[in-house]
Amino acid sequence: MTTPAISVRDLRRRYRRPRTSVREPGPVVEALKGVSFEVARGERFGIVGESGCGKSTLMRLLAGLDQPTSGEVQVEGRTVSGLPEKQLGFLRSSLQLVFQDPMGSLDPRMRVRDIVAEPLVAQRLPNRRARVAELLEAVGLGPEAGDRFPHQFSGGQRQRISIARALAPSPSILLADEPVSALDVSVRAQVLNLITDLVGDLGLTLVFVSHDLSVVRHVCERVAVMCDGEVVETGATQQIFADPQHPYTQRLLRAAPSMRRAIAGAGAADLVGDPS
Amino acid sequence: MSVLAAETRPKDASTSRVLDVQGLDVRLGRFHLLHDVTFSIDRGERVGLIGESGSGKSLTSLALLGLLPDDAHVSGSIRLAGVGHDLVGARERDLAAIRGRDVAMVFQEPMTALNPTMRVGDQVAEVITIHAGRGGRDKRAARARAVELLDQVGLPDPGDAARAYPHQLSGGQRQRVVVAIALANDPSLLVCDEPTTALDVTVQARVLDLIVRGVSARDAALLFITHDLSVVATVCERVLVMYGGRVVEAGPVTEVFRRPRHRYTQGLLAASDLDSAAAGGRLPTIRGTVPSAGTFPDGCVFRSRCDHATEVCATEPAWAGPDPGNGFACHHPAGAERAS
Amino acid sequence: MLLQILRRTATLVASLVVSSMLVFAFMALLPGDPARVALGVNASEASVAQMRQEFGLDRPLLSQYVSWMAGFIRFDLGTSYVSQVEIAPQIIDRLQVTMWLVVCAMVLALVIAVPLGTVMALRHRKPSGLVLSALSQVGVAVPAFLAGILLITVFAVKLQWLPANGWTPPNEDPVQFLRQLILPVLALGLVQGAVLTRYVRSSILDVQREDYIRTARAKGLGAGRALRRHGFRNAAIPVVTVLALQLATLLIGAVVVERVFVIPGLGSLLLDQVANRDLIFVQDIVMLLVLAVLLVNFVVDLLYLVIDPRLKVAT
Amino acid sequence: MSADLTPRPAGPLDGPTPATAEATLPPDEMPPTASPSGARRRPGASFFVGLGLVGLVVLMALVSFVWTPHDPTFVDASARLRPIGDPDYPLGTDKLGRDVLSQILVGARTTLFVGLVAVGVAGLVGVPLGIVAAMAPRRAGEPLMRGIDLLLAFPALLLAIMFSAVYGGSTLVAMVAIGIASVPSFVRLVRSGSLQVLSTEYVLAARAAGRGPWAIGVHHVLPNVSGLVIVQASVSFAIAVLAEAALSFLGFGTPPPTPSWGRMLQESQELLFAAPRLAIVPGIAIALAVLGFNLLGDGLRDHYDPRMEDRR
Repeated sequence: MTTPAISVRDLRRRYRRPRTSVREPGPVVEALKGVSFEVARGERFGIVGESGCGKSTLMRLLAGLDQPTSGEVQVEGRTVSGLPEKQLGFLRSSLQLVFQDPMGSLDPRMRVRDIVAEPLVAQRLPNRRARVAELLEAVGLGPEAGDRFPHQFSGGQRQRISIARALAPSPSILLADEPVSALDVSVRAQVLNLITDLVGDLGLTLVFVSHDLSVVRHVCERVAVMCDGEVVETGATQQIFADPQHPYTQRLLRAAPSMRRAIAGAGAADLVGDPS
Repeated sequence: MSVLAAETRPKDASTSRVLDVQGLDVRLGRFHLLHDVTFSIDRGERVGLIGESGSGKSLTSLALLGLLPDDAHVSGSIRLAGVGHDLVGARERDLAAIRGRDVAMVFQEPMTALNPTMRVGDQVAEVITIHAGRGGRDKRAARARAVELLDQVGLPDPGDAARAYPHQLSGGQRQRVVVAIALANDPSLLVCDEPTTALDVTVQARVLDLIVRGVSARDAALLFITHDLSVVATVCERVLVMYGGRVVEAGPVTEVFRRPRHRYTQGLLAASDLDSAAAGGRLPTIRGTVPSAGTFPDGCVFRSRCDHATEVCATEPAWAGPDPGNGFACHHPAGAERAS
Repeated sequence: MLLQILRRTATLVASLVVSSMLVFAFMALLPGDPARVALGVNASEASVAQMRQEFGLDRPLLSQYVSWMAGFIRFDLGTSYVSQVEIAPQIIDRLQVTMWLVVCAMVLALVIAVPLGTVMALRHRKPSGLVLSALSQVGVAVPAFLAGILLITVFAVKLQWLPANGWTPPNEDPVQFLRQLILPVLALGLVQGAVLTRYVRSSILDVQREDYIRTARAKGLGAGRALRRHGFRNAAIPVVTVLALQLATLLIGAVVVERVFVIPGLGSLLLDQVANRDLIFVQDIVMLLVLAVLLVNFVVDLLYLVIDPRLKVAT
Repeated sequence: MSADLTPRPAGPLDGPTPATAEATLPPDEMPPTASPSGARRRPGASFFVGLGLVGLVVLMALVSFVWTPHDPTFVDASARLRPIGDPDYPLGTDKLGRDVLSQILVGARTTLFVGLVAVGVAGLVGVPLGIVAAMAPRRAGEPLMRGIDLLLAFPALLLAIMFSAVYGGSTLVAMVAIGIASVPSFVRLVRSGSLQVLSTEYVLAARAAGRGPWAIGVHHVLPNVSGLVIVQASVSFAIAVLAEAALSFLGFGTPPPTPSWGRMLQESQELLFAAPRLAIVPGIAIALAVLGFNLLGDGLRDHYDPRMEDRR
C-alpha cells in the first residue's frame, strides 16, 4: 500500500480568546475538534464548509503555518506537526498554496518575476530565470508579464500568477483555498480549467477548499464536509451530492441555490428546510 | 409566516407600475458608465439585475436612490409610483424624503452597514421617526415598532437585540437588521445590492427567504442585484442582464436562462453551469477579462470578448424585442440559426 | 467594562512607576553632582559634602528614590537647596497660572476646530473648503511663540488694544486678568486649533466614506443630518486620541508662550530652576508634568470606553 | 497610472482627500486604476508646492556654505538696525549691526542639520523597532509598545530642558531631544503598517514558500511600509523644525554666535516696538520651512495612498 499524500489524525486546535471579565479567564475556542482524514496521491480532494467551520485553520495546519494543540499531520509519510520551521524544508518544496484574494496574495511592491521566483529563492533552487518564464507560459501569461507589478493585472490574471508561484518548486501537492471565490463568473471558468488542467498534466494531489458546493462538485473526486470544527461527512463527491447522510450536509445542499431547481420552479422558501 | 403582515398601504393602487426607468445615462468625469438603461418594475414583481464587476449594476441601484456622487452627470428619467416628480434632477431634500419611505435599500456588507456606536433598535426606530412627519414622532412608539420589526425579521429575543450594538450580532443577524430598516416604512420598491454575497450558504438561504416573504407580504416591487445567476433564478421572476453599463438582455427568468439570445448571456450561463460539465472536465469559457468600468468597447460592448463578433458589431446593436423588458441587443444572437 | 478599567489603571500605575524611575535616574545617574552643580565650580569640597549630607545625596540611590517618591505622593517636596524655599506651594501657585492658559487655549482650539474642520470636510472640493484648508495649513506651520510675537506686534504695539505681557491673578483685578490672558490664549489656542482642525477634517472625511453613512442616507437622512447623527460620534474616536497628545504638547508648549508673555507659570518656574541649576526642583516639576500627561492619557482611555461600545467587551 | 475619474480639484494645500466618487461607489464599479493597492497616484499640487518650499530652504543652506552677503556674525556698530531694503543689507540689520539675510541663510543650515540628524536617528531607531514590535511574539511586543507609549509623555521640549539642566544648551542637546521624542511616532506607525502587511496572504504565501522571518521583514514588510516611513519622515521634519526653533528661542539649542532662526526671534523680542521686522523675517522663514515639509508629507501621502492609520 502506498503512503497517502496527506494523512491527518485526530487534529485539534484551541485558541484562547482575550479575557473579558475580571473573574473568569478568556473563553477557549475550539477551531478543530479532532479531525481525521486521508488524501490519496493524485486525488482531487475537496473540503466544504461555511465560515468559522475551521477549514482555514485546517489549511494552515496542513501547510505547517501553525501548530496543532494535539493530533498529527503527515505529508507523504513525514510528520509535519510539531516540527520547527527549519525542519520543514521538505514540506515547502512538496506542498504549495493558492489563496483566495487575488489582490492580497501578491506583494504589491514586487515585480511578477520576483513573486513567482520567491519559492525558488527561498529554497535556493537553480535556473530561476528560465523556470519563471516556463511557469508564466504554463499559466497562460506572456514572458513580458514578469516585468510588471500585480496591480497591472486583472483578478483572473493575478490568480494565474499565484498559481505560477505555487508551482515554482515543482510541488506534488497543491492546496487551493477558495481560489475562485473572488472572481467574476466569466473568469472563474478559465481559472478552474487552468487548475484542473495543471493538476492533471503534472499529476498533482489537489486539496480544494471552498464554500461553493457546485465548484467543489465540479473539481473534486472526494469531499469532506466540515461543520463547527469537525468533519461531519466524507465520501465520493457523486455519492455525497446524491445521497447526503449527515443532517448538516443535507441542509447545506438544500440551501445552495441551483439554476436547475430554480428553473424547475423552486423559490427562496425551498432553500430553507424547516420553516422556523 | 403570518408575522410578516403587510401594513395598510396608503399609496394609490390605480396603476400597477412601481418603477419606470427611461434612458438612464450616467457619466463620471470622462467615463461613460451607464448607457441608455431602460426598464420598469410592477407592483409585487421581483426583478433580478445580473452583472459582473464594472457592469454598472451597483451604479444603477445608487441612481435609483439618488445617491450618486455630486459630480456625476445623470440624464434620462426615473419615475417612482406615488412620487410626483422625476428622481433624476430632483432636489436632495425631495430625494431624502423618498429614501427609506418609498424606496429602500439593502447593501452588500452587513458588517459595515450599521453604525457601530448606536444601538440596533435605535437604528431601526430612526428610519420610522424620520418619515413620521411632525405628529408622529413618538420615540417610544417607534422603539416598540422597531422591536416588532426585529421580531418579524426573525431575530431571537428581539427586545434584547434592540439594545445590542452591531458588533454583538453575527453577519446574518446584522443583515436581518438591515432588512428590517429597509422594510420599516413598507416601501413600494426594495433595492437589494448583493445582499447575501458576504454571507454563508445556509445564512444566505434564510435571508433570501426573508426578503422574498417581506416583499410579497407588502406587495412591493423588488430589484435584486447580484452576480450569482442561480440566486437570481431562485428569487426573481424577471431578469435584466447588464454588461459594460448597458442592459444587453431582458426577459422572464425561465426564458432568458433556458434560451439566452445575447452571446454574453449565453457565455455566462455556459461558464457557470458547473452541473452539466463533466466532473474535472473543461468548462466553456468567455475569453479575456472583464474590462474596467468605463473602458468597454463602443458598438457592441461585448465584442472584444465575443467569438461571434464581426465588423457589424462595431455599430451599436438595436434592441430586438417587443418591449424594453423583453428582448436583447445583439447582432448575432444565439438561436437565430435555428429560427431561420 | 470593569476589566477594561482595571487594566487601564494598572497601565497607568506601571507607567508612573517606570517614568518616575526614568526621571530620577536621569537626574541622579548623569555625570554632574547636584550639589556641585548647585553650588558652582568654585565651592569648597567641604561645603559640597555638607550639602550632600543635608539633602541626603550621600545615601544609596534606592533610598533616595524611595524617599523622593514618598514625598511626591504626599506632595511634600521639601525645600529647594538653592533658594531654601518650600517647593510644593510654589509649584501649586504656578500651576494655577498655567492651567488657566492651557484650559482656555484648549477650549478655544476646540471651538475653532470642530466647526471649521467639519465645514472643511463637507466642502473639501469647493473653493471655500480649499481656502480654509490652506489657512489651517499655514496655522499649523506657525509656532505658538511666533504667533505670540506677531499678536503682540499687532495688538499691543501697533493698535495698543491689549497689554503686551504680564500677569494679574483673577481675584486681584479681573479686568486686567482678562486683558492679559487674551493674547497668550490666542497664541496657544489658534495654533493648536489649526492642528486640531486638520485632524477633525480628515477624520470626518474618513467617516463619510463609511457604509453606515450610506445606510443613513438611504434611510432618508440628508447628508448633513446623516453626519450629525451617525458620523460625529465615530469621527470623535481618532480626534480624541489627538486631543490627548495635544493636551500634553500644550502643557509643555505653554513654557514658551509664558516666556514670550512674561507669565509666571509652571514653565517659567521650570526655566528659572534650570537657570538656577536646582536639579531636585527641576526633577519635581518634570515629574509633575509627566504625571499630568499620563493622567490625561488615562482619562482619554476611559473616554474611549464611553464613546466606542466595541471596546467594552473586546480588548 | 492615476485615476482621473475626477479632475483632482485638491488645489494647493489640500490634504489626502480621495475624490468623493470613491466614497460612495462600490469598488468594482470604479473606473480603472482607482487606487488598487500598489498603484500610485500622480502627485498633486501640495506635493509640488511642498517640494518647492523645502527646495528653497535646502538651497538657502547650500548657498550659505559658499556665499553670504556679509559675515552673519560680524558686529558692525555703524550699521545697526538698518531697515529692509537698505542697498547694502536687503533684509536690514539687527541691533548689533549683523546682516539679517546672512543670518537667515546660515540659520537654514542649522535648522536642516538639526532636523536631518534628529529625524534620521529617529527613523533608524524607530523603523526597525516598529517592525520588530509587529513581528515579535505578543509577550515581547506588548511591553515594547508600552515603553514607546511612555516616551510620549516626554515631549522634545521637556527632554531638552532636562538635558540642558545638566549639560547646558547645545546643538547636540537639541538633536538628541528632538530625535528621542520623534521615535514613538515612527515606531507606532511602522508597527501598525507592519501588522497589516503581516496579516496579508502574500506573507502567508512567502512563509509557505519557505521564507524565514528575516526575509519576510526585509523583502515584504520593509518595502510595503517604506511609503509610510517617507511620509512620516517629512511630517517629523516639520515638527523638528518647530521644535528646534522653540529650543533656540528658549536658549536650549544652538548656542551663539552660530545663527539660528529661533534665537533671532528671541533677540527680536526686546525690540518689538522699534523693529518688528526682526521678528517677522525669521518668523516667515520658520513658517515656510514647516509649511513646506507638511505639504510635502501630505503630497507624498496622496502619492502612496496608504490607508493605514494608527487608530489604537
